[in-house]
Amino acid sequence: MNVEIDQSDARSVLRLNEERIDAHNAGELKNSLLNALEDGCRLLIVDLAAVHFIDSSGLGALLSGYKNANLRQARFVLTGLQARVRSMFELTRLHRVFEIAEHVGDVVVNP
Amino acid sequence: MNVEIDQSDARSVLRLNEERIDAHNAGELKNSLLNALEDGCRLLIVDLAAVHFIDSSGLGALLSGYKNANLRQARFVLTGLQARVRSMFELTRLHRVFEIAEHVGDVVVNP
Amino acid sequence: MHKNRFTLDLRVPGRTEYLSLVGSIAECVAQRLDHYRGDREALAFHLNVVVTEAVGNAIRHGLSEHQQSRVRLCIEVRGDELIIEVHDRGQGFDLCSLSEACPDDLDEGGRGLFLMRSLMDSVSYRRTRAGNVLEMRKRLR
Amino acid sequence: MHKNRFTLDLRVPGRTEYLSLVGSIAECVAQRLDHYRGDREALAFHLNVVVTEAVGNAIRHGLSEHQQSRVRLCIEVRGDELIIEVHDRGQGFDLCSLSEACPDDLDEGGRGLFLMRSLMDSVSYRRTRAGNVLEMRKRLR
Ligand SMILES: Nc1ncnc2c1ncn2[C@@H]1O[C@H](COP(=O)(O)OP(=O)(O)O)[C@@H](O)[C@H]1O
Ligand SMILES: Nc1ncnc2c1ncn2[C@@H]1O[C@H](COP(=O)(O)OP(=O)(O)O)[C@@H](O)[C@H]1O
Repeated sequence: MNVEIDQSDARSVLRLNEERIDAHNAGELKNSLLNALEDGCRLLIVDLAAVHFIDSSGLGALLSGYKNANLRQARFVLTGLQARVRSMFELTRLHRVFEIAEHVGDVVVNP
Repeated sequence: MNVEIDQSDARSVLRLNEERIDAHNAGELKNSLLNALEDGCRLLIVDLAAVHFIDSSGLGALLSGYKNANLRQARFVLTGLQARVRSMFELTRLHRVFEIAEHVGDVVVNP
Repeated sequence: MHKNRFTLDLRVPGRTEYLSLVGSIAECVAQRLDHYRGDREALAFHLNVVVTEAVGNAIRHGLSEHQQSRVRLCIEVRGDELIIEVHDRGQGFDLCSLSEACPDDLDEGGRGLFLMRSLMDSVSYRRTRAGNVLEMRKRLR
Repeated sequence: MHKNRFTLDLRVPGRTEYLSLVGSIAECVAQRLDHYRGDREALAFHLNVVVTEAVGNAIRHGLSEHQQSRVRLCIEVRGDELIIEVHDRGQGFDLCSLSEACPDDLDEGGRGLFLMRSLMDSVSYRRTRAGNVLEMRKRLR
């Protein structure tokens, strides 16, 4: 799994450089998210701008990150959803669960 | 087979509106070419600008048109070859057989 | 592509690295349904999703240790009906006992069949002597 | 996609309307060879060509009237070798008796095998009891 992490005091941005998230790499995504949260960040932004396709196991991996962030009282935000990816959140109603912003720059750090 | 014919006194232009020419539609292409030549045109320009892919049976259909044009002392010119299509002519050395021009407009009508 | 008939019968190893390939093959099929009047891009995406989910399940839940671990995928168009079959050789399961509702917001799993049911007109699962078959149908309008 | 192993086993009806589908499936395979260092676009195009030619021949020359008229295509990667097989059930032919040279300029046919030989490292054709197999190999560098 090709991820890029950009950490600062205020937030970590995890950029997913994969066109496709499915059962083949969802486990790795889950681990990457947990690692990023274990580093103690308060706000984790997961940027999906490169992702064209996500299946239910990819959504499950993101949910696992979201729940882990909640436990640690960290904020978990998704950005850069392409139309097909967004429609997967809508079909499964997970767009109501996640905090979703258009661009990384749109996420206000201390709201 | 989706072809568009634009006829004038000086020349006929047969525009092939198919992305792909293979054994499935090569027979139809051959017939379209023969029909155009039977209409008595002196110069037939076959514009391949829409074609992404051509196989050996497509090349064979064009050769059949070329030979038929020769018999009738008509000129037969190909235009609009995309890179992949051009490479098929080069692999089979047919670029030396056909008269090939870049655009329809490049074909000088009475050379 | 011929108006009313189409069949494709595909076998790939039962490993998740093949999911992207079977998904894109399903997209190829949709792109070639010349006579489909609806949104072909959307259909292609939806077939990618349901095939990925169904083949993913066959790999995760449906592989038997005794058999060569291959998954068989058939895609067929009959008249205006599209039929997708995914064959597995595992223990099988009872589709009717699964709720048709969307799983709870925080459940990590269980959205595969929900998606297949949402995007296709019908989903069924049957056990046969030769193995199990998940069948999904969709009317192409 | 896994570095050194890949297999796909596909059966489609023996009708020319399937050529574009098998060609684009071959392109999909090439696009997914993550470890190929060469020009993947060119490889995809060349696989589209050779698969179209080989399956086209199996349809034109290799269908038997007695058998269900399906064509089987296998694509396999073993180590750094790509192997494509096209199975037919027809009379077969003697590949060795065909000239390897490019056909005469004005011949309308006979360029299929020339293209397969030009774009792949080796092409062979064997008759087995279960039918005939055209095999093409290419080293992936
Ligand atoms: N091919 C199959 N063989 C056996 N069990 C299956 C199969 N497909 C699905 N199931 C069962 O149905 C359940 C729900 O499947 P699904 O909605 O795709 O969610 P998930 O796979 O994420 O659990 C699975 O957890 C599994 O128990
Ligand atoms: N699968 C096959 N079964 C029987 N004969 C074949 C097969 N493939 C090729 N041939 C024979 O080899 C010849 C050369 O094939 P090819 O170079 O592809 O050109 P074409 O198909 O245009 O004649 C064919 O004309 C045919 O006689």
